Amino acid sequence: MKKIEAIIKPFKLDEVKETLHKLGIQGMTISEVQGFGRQKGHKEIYRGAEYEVDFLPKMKIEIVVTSDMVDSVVEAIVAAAKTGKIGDGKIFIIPIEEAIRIRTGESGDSAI
Amino acid sequence: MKKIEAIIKPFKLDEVKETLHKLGIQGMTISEVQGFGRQKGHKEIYRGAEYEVDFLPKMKIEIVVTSDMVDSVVEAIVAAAKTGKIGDGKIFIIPIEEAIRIRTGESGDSAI
Amino acid sequence: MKKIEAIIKPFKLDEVKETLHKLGIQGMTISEVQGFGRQKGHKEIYRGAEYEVDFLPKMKIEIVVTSDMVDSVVEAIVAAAKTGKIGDGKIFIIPIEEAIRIRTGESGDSAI
Amino acid sequence: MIDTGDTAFMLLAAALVMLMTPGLALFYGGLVRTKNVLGTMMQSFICLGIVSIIWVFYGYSLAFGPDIGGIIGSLAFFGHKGVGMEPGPYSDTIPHLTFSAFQLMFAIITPALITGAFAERMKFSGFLLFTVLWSTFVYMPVCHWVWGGGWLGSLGALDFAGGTVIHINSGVAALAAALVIGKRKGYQKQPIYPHNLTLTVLGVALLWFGWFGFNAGSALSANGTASMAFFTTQVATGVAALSWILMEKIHRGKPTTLGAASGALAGLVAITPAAGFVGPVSSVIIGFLAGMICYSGILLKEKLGYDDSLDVVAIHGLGGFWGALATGLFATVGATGLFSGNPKQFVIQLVAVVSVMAFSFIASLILLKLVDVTVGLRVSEEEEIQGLDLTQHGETGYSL
Amino acid sequence: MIDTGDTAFMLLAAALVMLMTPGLALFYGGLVRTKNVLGTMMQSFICLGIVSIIWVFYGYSLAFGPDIGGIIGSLAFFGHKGVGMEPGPYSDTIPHLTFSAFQLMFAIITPALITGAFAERMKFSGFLLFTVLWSTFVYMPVCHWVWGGGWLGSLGALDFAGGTVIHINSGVAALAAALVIGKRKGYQKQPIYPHNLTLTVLGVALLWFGWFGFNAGSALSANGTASMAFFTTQVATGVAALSWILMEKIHRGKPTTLGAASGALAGLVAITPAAGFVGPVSSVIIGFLAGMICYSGILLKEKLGYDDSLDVVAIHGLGGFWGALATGLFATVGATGLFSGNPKQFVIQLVAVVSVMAFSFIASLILLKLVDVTVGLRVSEEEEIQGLDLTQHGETGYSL
Amino acid sequence: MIDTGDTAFMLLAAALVMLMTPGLALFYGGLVRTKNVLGTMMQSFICLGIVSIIWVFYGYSLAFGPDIGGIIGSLAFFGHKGVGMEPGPYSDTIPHLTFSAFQLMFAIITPALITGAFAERMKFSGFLLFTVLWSTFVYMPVCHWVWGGGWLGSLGALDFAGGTVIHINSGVAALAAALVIGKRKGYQKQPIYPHNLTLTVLGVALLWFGWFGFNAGSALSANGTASMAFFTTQVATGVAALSWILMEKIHRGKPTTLGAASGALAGLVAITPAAGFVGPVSSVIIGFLAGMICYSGILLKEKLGYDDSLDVVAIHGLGGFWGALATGLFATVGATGLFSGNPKQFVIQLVAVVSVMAFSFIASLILLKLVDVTVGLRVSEEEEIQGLDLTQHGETGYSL
Ligand SMILES: Nc1ncnc2c1ncn2[C@@H]1O[C@H](COP(=O)(O)OP(=O)(O)O)[C@@H](O)[C@H]1O
Ligand SMILES: Nc1ncnc2c1ncn2[C@@H]1O[C@H](COP(=O)(O)OP(=O)(O)O)[C@@H](O)[C@H]1O
Ligand SMILES: Nc1ncnc2c1ncn2[C@@H]1O[C@H](COP(=O)(O)OP(=O)(O)O)[C@@H](O)[C@H]1O
Repeated sequence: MKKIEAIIKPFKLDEVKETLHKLGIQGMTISEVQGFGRQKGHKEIYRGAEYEVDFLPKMKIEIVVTSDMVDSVVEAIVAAAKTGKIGDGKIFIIPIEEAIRIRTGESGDSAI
Repeated sequence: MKKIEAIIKPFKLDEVKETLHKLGIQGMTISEVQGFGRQKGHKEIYRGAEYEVDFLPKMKIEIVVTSDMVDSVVEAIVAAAKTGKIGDGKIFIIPIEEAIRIRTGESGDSAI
Repeated sequence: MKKIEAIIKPFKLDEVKETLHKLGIQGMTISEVQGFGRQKGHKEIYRGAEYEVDFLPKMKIEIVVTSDMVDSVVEAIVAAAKTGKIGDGKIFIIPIEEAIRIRTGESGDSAI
Repeated sequence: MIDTGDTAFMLLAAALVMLMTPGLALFYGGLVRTKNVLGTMMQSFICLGIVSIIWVFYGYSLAFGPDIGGIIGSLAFFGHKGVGMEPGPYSDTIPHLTFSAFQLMFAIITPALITGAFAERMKFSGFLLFTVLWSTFVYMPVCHWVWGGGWLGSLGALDFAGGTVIHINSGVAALAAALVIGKRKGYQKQPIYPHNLTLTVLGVALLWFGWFGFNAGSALSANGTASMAFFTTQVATGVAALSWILMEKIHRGKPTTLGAASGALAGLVAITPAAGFVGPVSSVIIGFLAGMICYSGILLKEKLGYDDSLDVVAIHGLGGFWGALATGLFATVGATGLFSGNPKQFVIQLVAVVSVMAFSFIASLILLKLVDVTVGLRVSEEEEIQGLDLTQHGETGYSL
Repeated sequence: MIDTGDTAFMLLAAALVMLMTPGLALFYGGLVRTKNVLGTMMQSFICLGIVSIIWVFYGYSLAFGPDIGGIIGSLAFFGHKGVGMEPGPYSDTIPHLTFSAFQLMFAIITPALITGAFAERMKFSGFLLFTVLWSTFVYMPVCHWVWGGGWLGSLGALDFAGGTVIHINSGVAALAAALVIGKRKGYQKQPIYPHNLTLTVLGVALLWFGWFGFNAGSALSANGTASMAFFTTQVATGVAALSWILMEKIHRGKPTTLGAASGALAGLVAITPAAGFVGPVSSVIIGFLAGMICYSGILLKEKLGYDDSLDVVAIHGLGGFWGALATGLFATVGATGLFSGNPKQFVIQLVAVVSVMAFSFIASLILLKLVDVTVGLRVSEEEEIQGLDLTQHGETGYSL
Repeated sequence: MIDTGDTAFMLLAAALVMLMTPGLALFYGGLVRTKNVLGTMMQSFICLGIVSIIWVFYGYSLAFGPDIGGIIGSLAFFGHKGVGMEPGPYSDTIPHLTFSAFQLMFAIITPALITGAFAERMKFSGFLLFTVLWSTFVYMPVCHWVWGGGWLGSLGALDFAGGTVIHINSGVAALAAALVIGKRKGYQKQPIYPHNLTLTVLGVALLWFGWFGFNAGSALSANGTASMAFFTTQVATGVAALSWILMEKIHRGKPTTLGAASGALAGLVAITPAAGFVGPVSSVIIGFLAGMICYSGILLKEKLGYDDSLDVVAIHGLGGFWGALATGLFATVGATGLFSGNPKQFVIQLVAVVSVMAFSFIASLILLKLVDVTVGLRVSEEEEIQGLDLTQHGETGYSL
């Protein structure tokens, strides 16, 4: 099992979710994060002063899948989340040693 | 060392925390996430229209423990977070290569 | 590649960010979390009653780096985030099997 | 003859009192958890609709129609027949409709006050039915007794702007409601926090502002009495905010913002029956004790263990009780109280207060039980966990 | 001679109407997504500046200056020359300046209402230009026609407080704007939620409160007519809130808080032209139907597929339309309508409504096109994704 | 004899001015960081309590009691003895108590204004003590000098509604406070953002609304002067909002919502001393320059490097300064200024302004030092990091 962590642009979330649904992905967990990277932030103005705000709102998607699904999930995310402009985000693959479904207590591939 | 990531129903947080305290767990980190899974979302109504909201608020608990503690922590979380209804959540076990305590700089098992 | 996850005190974020910039770190992802640990929470008062609030606001920084960078990044974070008082937080090192840049599809060290 | 000054005053006073109900919605809305903010605000807000329609048809007539045996008004004013642009029986200088509009606003906020007691667990349908019944069978009669020519008014009970009719009445109904509906899941086990105190401060500000219409407007004329009521309202409220945070400082070590807001509300409640009958220095004393008494009332609740979610009993019930008695003690303007050598007034105040408490408590209990066995009072446990906003209204307060 | 009662009434009424524009800013601000909250509030708020400056110089004069051929006022009052502390042509009991101040507040809120139609995608510069043009070339003439001595007033059209001048006028302009500017990115594909309904409830509360100044103040005197207008406003509004949530209950199974707020607004709009001309029971009917009609209007929009973001057309356009006709049906106070045997009034109402709709729609279309080809109406797609707050104003609403 | 129109007007004006203090609490509360929102709102809110109690006992008497040597009022009105339901020395048409209530609201908001200067770092206990002292030893005397029969009033200084007494006075005290308490941790190193601009816009809306009571009410009668003051207030405020965002557009490329709100406030401040003395066109000029001057004042602060957290000096100090001088330039209604050939008035204005500035600055410095060495002014560094809400009040603003 692997965990796929994708950092994407927030407005791409719906598209990514849909693509993953089509792939048969049944579960995922999402959270709001702030990203720093090559993409520049923006300026905010406050009573005559100007501030650089260097973080950008991003969405983090976490999906645990069986190892054989990894490639297709990554491809699907790339396809859906890509705008081609800087700041599209990253995908990281992390090993998972075990997964447990709380409701049933079952573990292993059938738990995800 | 392992990191235990548990996605649970928010109103179960207090119970889980208590159980873990009893186990002697000294630290953990919590964040609000949104889950998609088998559990259905809800409907929201907005001026005559109805929208499916497919995400659900969940709590993510992250606990780094020594390898020998993993089983008992997982059991404790399952026991406390279980309602038996769909959507109770998942637990994932992730390998941790090193842990450092910022305050002292110490590392390894004693840092957690 | 490794992921460095650091849990720090929120008001130290700016200093940590700056130190990492100096190290040449180009990207990172930040999120708001709540920490439980040795550091005590605070009391809140609500109409004559007093409640222990045991969680504390913390910042979680996630940085994926090539393996050779890990030590210097950890040192830099420790240096910048340390106040010497309880609750300064932790750093965890997690193995990353692959990284992909969504914009270009490239993977491996060059993707981060 | 219609006086433009009085009419201007009363129309604007009515507008100010109207604003109190949304003010209350904000005050209460800020105090509940995020998942219940809209459901809570809705319970106050929709009273603006429910009570208005009742009022046009039979409400005003029951409360202020020609008296029947000191108990209730007749239906002579059904549909506001005969209530028009000319002065009516309650004032010679303002249109009858202006008086009705002003009183309507009082009738709206009273059931809205009760909602604080059953916040975070009441079914919306049950709430609607309860409000219709309570308005009809509790508010209208009590209002008639005191102000509409009924027996308590005849007895000489003093209630300048509604300490008995509005605050004791709603406070006692709130106690009945808290007892019948039972505690919130997790009450006294997990902390249940206010989710947005900026709303609560804003709410109390609108209440304070509107209360000038409530109290000064109760003079029905832009005269010296109105000025006195205005002044004592401001002073008692400010002082009660201070005395509440003083109690907090002593008891818990820190003065809170919610304490200042709650104290202000306690002061507003306590000065209500007294406003036009007492002088500035008496209002300081009334306000000071109001903060202390209502704060203690909340501590008492914690001990007794019933779950009056937003402390309607301690603030409106106890505060109104103190205010009604204080009127019997301190009255010097246009009436005299115990301290000016008129102990009879104090006894009359006691009789009025106790009668209304007994009636309101029993009648409310009956109505609550009735609602419980018909449409039901309380949401299911699962709905309570999910919150009123989603389960009762299909909405969420914020998507920030 | 100046009457202090009337002057007090009108000054405070003007203050209340002023508060409606920030009230609208909050109402609209709560309904958009977080990224657009400030941009949306700003569009209402800044009307307080734009229209005030226009008004001082030529706006008041165009609307209320000496009539030229029933079409427009002359520039005799340019810079408020001759508009002073003495009574003017529109009332004998209040200073001319008070009348102007009161009317200014109406002129401010009307263009602000339109902004709901193009919310979340309009360029700030384009908005500014459009507002200057629309105020000058649409609002001022229509206002003159009805209230300033123009042809519609002479015809006998009844518009107590601005159903035609303000609501139909802005509603029709909103339709033009929604059509010209086009749909928001993602409209009807992704759900677009309100980000903070507590702001929206607060907003409607301030609107309701201010509307007492709007409607009762339109009597220009603290008299019986003002009292009637006040009373019918309260009743119609409350009833419309109820009828809207009844529709929701039937149609979607749940009554919503936004529905109660929207229904209240629909009621306020519909009673506006009728307020001082109808009695309490008629106001119940007007309000009840207002809730149903405006709710249906929103369903219609969904079908027709244009993107009137915050439903200005359904609420102000349709609501104003219904109110103007209802005035022709139900009028009994100081005028008679169809149901009191005066069918002519109904016909006049129709003529007035249709004329203003036609003029406002065509003129608005032309002005929108003009702005589009000059400074531009719509932000770029990227700016729309990022939101108005950052791209137009360099700000964010919240950093909680 | 009491006039109901005037009394209605003044009571409602007093209610409106009362609402300004919570309005200010919201305005300031939105501008600070989340962790300080309640502490900041509390500092304004509790002034409603502190100053009310001072006022009842000795405050009113010091400010408006029988004059002693042009410097201060006697204690003849201690406990509001003799201040009752009949007209008093300041007006023949309203009850003396109404005048006192109206003036009380001014006395409340003035120290609240200062809190913006030391926001986010002041100890609550220190704040309380400072407010009691400052009210007593700075506000009451200055108020007496100008309005209570003191030497500046006798000199002929014009201050229609408090440009000198309230705005210059608080602005200068704010400067002293910013200097004595020092900069916030991180000031000019890290950006310090407003946490919730919707509160700030709401706050300025309530301020604007309440300011009609403030300025028009200062006529003490619902007459032509009140109408003029109302009208010029609206116009100057709207225009100043525009001129501020124009400055922003030129200087930073984007007009901001906070800029519009700040500009409006600057306009309100600047027109305050002039409101009833100048005509509509003059108010355009006063407002336009107010926006520019106050905006520049903020830039100046950035340069000079003191940390007046919420710009009380630039907006109230400078804005009040400009308004007081502008009164000496533009006065034409009931008084004449430089531009109407009366240079003496301008000189008198200068004398008044400079005297109050000097007195207020020095007295405030002394009081601040006194508080610093007794209960302390500033929270510890750790408390500052954690925020005022938790450390001073044991609360958090939001749990969304
Ligand atoms: N080394 C990293 N570790 C963790 N997150 C990263 C890293 N680099 C980038 N990110 C995340 O990816 C987002 C996009 O990166 P950025 O460099 O702006 O553009 P791109 O992915 O197109 O190269 C960042 O905002 C940040 O959230
Ligand atoms: N494959 C997955 N990867 C990451 N998170 C998941 C995955 N599957 C489920 N989750 C998380 O677990 C939650 C519960 O899952 P769900 O399928 O609804 O019920 P259950 O755990 O009872 O089978 C989801 O809301 C989501 O947050
Ligand atoms: N075992 C753990 N797993 C995950 N997070 C932890 C763990 N222990 C501590 N933390 C995080 O680190 C923070 C600081 O820990 P704490 O014990 O308070 O102080 P210190 O790091 O100085 O020993 C906690 O608030 C929590 O967020």
